Amino acid sequence: MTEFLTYLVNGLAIGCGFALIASGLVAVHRVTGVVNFAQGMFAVVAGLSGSWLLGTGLPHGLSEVAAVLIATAAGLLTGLLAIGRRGTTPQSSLIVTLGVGVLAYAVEIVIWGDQPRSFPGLPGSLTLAGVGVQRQHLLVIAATAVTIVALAAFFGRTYLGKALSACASNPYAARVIGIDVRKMGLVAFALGGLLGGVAGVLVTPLRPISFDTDVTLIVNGFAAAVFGALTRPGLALVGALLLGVAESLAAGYGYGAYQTEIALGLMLVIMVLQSARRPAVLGESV
Amino acid sequence: MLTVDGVSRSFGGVYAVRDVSLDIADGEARGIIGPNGAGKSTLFNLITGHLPADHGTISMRSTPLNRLAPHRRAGLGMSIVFQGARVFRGMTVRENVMVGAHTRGRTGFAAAALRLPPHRRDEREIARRADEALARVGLGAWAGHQAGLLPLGQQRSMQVARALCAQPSLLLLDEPASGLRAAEREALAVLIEELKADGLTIMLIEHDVAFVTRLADRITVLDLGRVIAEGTPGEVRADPLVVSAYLGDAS
Amino acid sequence: GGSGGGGSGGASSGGGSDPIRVGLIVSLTGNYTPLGSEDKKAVELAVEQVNAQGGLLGRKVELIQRDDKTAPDQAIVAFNQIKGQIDALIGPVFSNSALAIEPLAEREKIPQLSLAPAQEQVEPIKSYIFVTPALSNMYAERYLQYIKAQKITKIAVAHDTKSAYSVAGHKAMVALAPKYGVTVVVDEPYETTNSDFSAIFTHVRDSDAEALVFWGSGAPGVTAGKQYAASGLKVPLFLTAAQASKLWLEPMGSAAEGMTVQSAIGVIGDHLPDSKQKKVIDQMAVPFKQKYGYPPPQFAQDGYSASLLLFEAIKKAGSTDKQKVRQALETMDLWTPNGRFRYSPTDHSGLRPDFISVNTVKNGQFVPTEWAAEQLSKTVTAE
Amino acid sequence: MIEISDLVVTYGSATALDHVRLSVRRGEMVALLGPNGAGKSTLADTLSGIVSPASGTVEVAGRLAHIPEGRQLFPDLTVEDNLVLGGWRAGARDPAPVFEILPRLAELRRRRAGVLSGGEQQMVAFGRALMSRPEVLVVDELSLGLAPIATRDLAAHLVELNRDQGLTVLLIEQNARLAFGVCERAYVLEAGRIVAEGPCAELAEDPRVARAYLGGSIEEPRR
Amino acid sequence: MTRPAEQPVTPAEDEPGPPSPRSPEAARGRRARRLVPGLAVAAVTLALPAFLDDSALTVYIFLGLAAMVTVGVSLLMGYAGQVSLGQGAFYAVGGYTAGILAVRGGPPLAGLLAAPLVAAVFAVVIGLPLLRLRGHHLAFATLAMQLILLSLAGRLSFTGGDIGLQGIPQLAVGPFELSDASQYAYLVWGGVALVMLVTHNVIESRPGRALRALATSETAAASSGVPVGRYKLVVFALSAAFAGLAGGIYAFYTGYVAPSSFPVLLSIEYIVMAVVGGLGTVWGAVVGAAAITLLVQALNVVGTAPGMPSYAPSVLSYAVYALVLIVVVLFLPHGLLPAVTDRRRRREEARAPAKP
Ligand SMILES: Nc1ncnc2c1ncn2[C@@H]1O[C@H](COP(=O)(O)OP(=O)(O)OP(=O)(O)O)[C@@H](O)[C@H]1O
Ligand SMILES: Nc1ncnc2c1ncn2[C@@H]1O[C@H](COP(=O)(O)OP(=O)(O)OP(=O)(O)O)[C@@H](O)[C@H]1O
Ligand SMILES: [Mg+2]
Ligand SMILES: [Mg+2]
Repeated sequence: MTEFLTYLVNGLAIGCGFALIASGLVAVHRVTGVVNFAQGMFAVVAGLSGSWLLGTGLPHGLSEVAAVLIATAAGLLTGLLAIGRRGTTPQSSLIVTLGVGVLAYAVEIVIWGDQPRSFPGLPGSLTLAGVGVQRQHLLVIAATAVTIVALAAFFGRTYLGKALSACASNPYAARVIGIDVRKMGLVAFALGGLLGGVAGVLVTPLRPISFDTDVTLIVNGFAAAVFGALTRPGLALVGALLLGVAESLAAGYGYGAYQTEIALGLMLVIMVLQSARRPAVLGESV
Repeated sequence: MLTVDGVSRSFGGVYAVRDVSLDIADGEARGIIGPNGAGKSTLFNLITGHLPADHGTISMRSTPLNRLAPHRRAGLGMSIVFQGARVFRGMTVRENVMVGAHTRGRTGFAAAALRLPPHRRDEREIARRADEALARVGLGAWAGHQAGLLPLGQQRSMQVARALCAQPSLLLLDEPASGLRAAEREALAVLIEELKADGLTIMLIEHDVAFVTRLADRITVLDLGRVIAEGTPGEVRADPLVVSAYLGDAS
Repeated sequence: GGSGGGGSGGASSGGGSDPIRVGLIVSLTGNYTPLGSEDKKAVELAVEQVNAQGGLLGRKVELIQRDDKTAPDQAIVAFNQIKGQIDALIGPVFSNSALAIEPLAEREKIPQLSLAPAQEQVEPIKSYIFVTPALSNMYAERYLQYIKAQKITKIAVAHDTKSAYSVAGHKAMVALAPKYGVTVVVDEPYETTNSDFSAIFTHVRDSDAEALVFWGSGAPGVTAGKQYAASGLKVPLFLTAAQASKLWLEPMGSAAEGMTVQSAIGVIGDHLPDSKQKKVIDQMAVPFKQKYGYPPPQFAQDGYSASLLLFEAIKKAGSTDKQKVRQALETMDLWTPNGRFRYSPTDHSGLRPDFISVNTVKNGQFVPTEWAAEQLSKTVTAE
Repeated sequence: MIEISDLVVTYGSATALDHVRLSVRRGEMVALLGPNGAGKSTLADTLSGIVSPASGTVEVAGRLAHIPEGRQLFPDLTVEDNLVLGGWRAGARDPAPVFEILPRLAELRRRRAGVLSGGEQQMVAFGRALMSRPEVLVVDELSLGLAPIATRDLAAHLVELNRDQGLTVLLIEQNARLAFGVCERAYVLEAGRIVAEGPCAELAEDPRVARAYLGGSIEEPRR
Repeated sequence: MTRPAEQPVTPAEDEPGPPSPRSPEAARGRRARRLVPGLAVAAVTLALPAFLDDSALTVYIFLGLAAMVTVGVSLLMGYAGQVSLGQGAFYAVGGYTAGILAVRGGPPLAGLLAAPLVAAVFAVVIGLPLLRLRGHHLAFATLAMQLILLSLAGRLSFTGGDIGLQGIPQLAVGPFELSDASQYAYLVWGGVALVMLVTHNVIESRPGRALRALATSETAAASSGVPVGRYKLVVFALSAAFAGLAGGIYAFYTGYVAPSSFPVLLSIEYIVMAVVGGLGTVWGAVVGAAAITLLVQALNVVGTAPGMPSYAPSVLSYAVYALVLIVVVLFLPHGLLPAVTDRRRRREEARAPAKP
């Protein structure tokens, strides 16, 4: 039983890491309709700049906040490129974000070099009900819970959140009622940068980050976000936890070599089963 | 031609279509009217197979349709003009209409990839049919145009051509005249009369009462998913239930 | 300096004859960038040094570089681009790339000093292909020697199923264990992308293993190391040479203290007695550190060793004739930062496990264990 | 309230509006007729600033709301959210007044707009435009997909708003009978040009207009 | 519904007719005008291998292989509207099929023929469940499929595991062995021509129209009688076959396949190529593949040139590649090829006399 709980808790922590990346993808997609492939980059930028700032002697806390701000700025810049030009379709914007991700490689290498970096997070571990948990894992879980709840509430309950959602739902109509779609898109990208930054500073202590770590981050984040149809933070969290727990249990019960297959396969099966319940005609509006 | 027997469909507990039965005779033109949200389009979706019914059966010429996918129903000679413009963007008007003739072609991927003679013959035939259908709805001059950029009215006419191109035996029209100017409505009415004369069975949803009255042999009135009246246009227009729910008292 | 005038751009025409052209194909983009870029620095350093001494055979050495983008097909493109110009090849560092161009190098008869550790390159022997890093099976064997010396008989082994280095190391370790009286009681595979090792630690805790040998490179090394430290597991963690660099030390921070890590001999040059070995290590480490601000990591030493081997072979051959260089390599006996290479017609990897150190981390430094210090000083002073 | 002079709008190489001049005074209700593709919707889009003119000027005094062609709701949002967002410009967030006018929408408030029937969507679009408490309302096809009773209802609301609150209306409508019934003046747009204008009563007299837009022949037996 | 009998308010000349009518004759004329440059390009393509040295030939071959896969991506995405982020998986299946058969002593030609077939069958098998998914879900599913496949290939012994499959023999037809790069170049570009021809024929036909139709509205297409599910499956398989063929040739040419030969990033690169060249045009896929491949090679050469700073190779290739990509996508949103041909068409239209 403790064994199972150990795997479960660790799986949840890992899943929460995925969920943080996914939350940024959801924020950007829900507002702009763009799948932001630069999302992993925001986390990388935060991770690298966090470790660099700590290296310059800035204290913990301050460094992380600054790193998140830098990632937010990166998000804004990405947005300017991806949706700044009128008439750019979401599909073109997607390719632009891919481009921005690669461009960031160059910038990161010049500033921080090509070697992986990390920094210490919350040290030590706790024992809860016989289960040993790293403090940093608990921090990640807590931060994720707060982030997802806040994001879901923001989009679902607040006026600004609804206006933001409207932009992707029907950009033409959004302009008709006077919403500045482009400005809202930039807000979304900045938010995406912020969320990516949070993910970056939380995950870097757990796994070293180098300029090209964004690929790994985005694959899992994308999987989770797609689970929530790229628009629903809560479902994205569910997808992320599913992935994390499946991986962790697979490793725990002797299938460590087939983690990818098991976790992704499970995800696929659920998605296919879900899709069978939804006729095409409902996806196309009257 | 078409028998709908006790069909129901609900969305999250709210019935859109509730225990509806219809019998459409060969060559009949049946009007379907009813207030907004009465379930008319949903009924069409059930007939064409885009939505599965919760209960009830639908059959066409005594072939049960319940388990048939939409494209199979099209193969049986059923064509629909949807409410709203469902054009194939990025294709020309002629190509849009040629898709309508899909069931009339035979050649598949292999023949197409190799450009075999039967495929060429097929293509010529389909193109001819499409041009004919376009001419019939008065869009002949627009054949080479991008369908997605057409104004709304022309898009609707193009859909009628697309449906005709399949040479259906049952034609479902969901508000074909909406968005058309009086003159174009008249032309459409004439066209539908011609089709009727050719023996086509037609189901017509339309809010232009004069239009339906002129074209339909019988009219079925839906409200809140149920059939509330059925009869000749004259009977229906006089039905007090219909007047209060649909036409309004001033009518 | 050419005072001859005429404004020709080529100032490098030292002895009037053509420069010796050495090809260098490493990963400068893609996954193996951190390795490839270090190799590149080291090879450039070696070339600089040899040119400063007047070059080879009176000719300057010139590098022709290409990036294989950590992809086998790009390695082939790169090789075909430069194969007509080069006298010999150093690289690639990515095993799959190395295996992809190996048949081409063989066909073109270009001596190749590979920087990738895959055993398949030298089993079976190919005439023109030589390997410079120690192969994983040597690391495996060395660890078993150490384990035996520590009187450990039961071990747990974890390995990354996606890394050729760790798959081969794991395989060798399992195969050689009986020879050293060691039983593998826990055998745990994991994937490179794995970021949670608690399952492995739980399994080890539940077993009677006396040590956990962890095969893996890159991120998993750090992640597992940190989680091990947090897990409170008492069984010692043995890491392999892929962790023997600042890439692992820095992110680990104080968590690394006391952990056991293998390394090539060059990494712990400071702890060696005065010897040829120490001299050749310093010959590289001192200028490298001066230039880049940190001691050369393992990969850099591979590149530097490969360069020394190649230069020596050309010197011995007296020309850049490819056949002669190949023969010179096959009779090579040379001290390099990776240890003493003795290639032979039946051995194209040339190193022995004796040149591998087993260290513990002390104050953020790799320090040879007592056992290793003793062994190594025997090795380096014996000849 | 609306002053358009010499307006030219182009899509690539095609000219959609060609030197159009049109004006609507405060409190007036004006109809805009024209065949499909004449450029009516383009004109409406230009008024709400979605399409920018190639030349000419467009002036709108006061807050404008636009019921665009094809409803253009936010399909993923609920009816209520659609309405509430209609008040974005005005900062109005309470949909109660709209529910009062259109009680059907109150029943549908929690449903996703994308699954509504065509006519229901049209009502939401109407309600959404009212949410911004507009001074000028541009309606692109009021009766599209509406049942007769609903059409009459909305038209009555429009007249009422005009009368009670002085709402200025530019009504684009294919059902010219309806348009002539509620508006005092009308413009006829064809192929991007204004080809006729004047009081509705006068235009209805013009046999060509009557034939094309009033469909005098519809009820008559053909041939 | 403008009927001929009907009298417009204004004279007939002003009726908003189509701006530029395109009769079938005009279309035929356009096709002829397109054919000439097409043939010229084909001639140059086929003549090139005779003039290229080994180093250029290698690039030329890989370019052709990329083009072959990209045409499939363009067919799948640009015409049928189905996004695949896993096209590299089919490339891998083709490569491994050819490689495994050849290494086990099968006749190489059989391996080459089996490559596209097995890839297509594989596509059908996984397509049956996966193609129920739409849009981003499908994109993710294909990506996951490739990750799973590569993970398995790296583990199983008959695929050579992570080390890969070495020593794949040269392609041979009877006694005639392809040992020379130029022969491979002909083979590859012959394959490209075949793939382009098939694609071109398919899209301009009944099934092709059906595909383009279902890309915008599956319901409307189904109502027209298009078997949406089956057609999606067929086009998925067809594009997989293209990739499989490319993979098969790859295996013989390089003599080596490993999981890292088919990284996931490669699948994304194919999409980039298709988009940069111009989605929805057959030639665009080839232009995109050429543009990206040549750009990457040029950057590699420049970045590693002597005298460049040590971070140049990575920084330069990342930065310039990204900037070119961003600029092209932002300023030529329809891709390189349409940017050129549209301009030509616009010029032609401008020269043509105004509408009668
Ligand atoms: N997918 C769905 N989910 C929930 N409710 C739905 C869905 N589809 C339709 N409805 C509801 O079912 C009812 C019937 O809709 P339908 O489209 O059939 O109406 P209709 O008679 O065609 O109306 P109209 O004349 O306005 O087009 C409506 O109230 C609509 O909101
Ligand atoms: N985005 C666009 N790109 C190119 N042409 C366009 C575009 N939108 C509209 N058009 C063209 O501009 C002309 C005017 O279109 P518009 O939609 O304004 O007509 P309309 O009068 O509203 O027609 P309807 O009564 O059918 O709604 C048409 O010829 C149409 O094809
Ligand atoms: Mg309807
Ligand atoms: Mg319009």
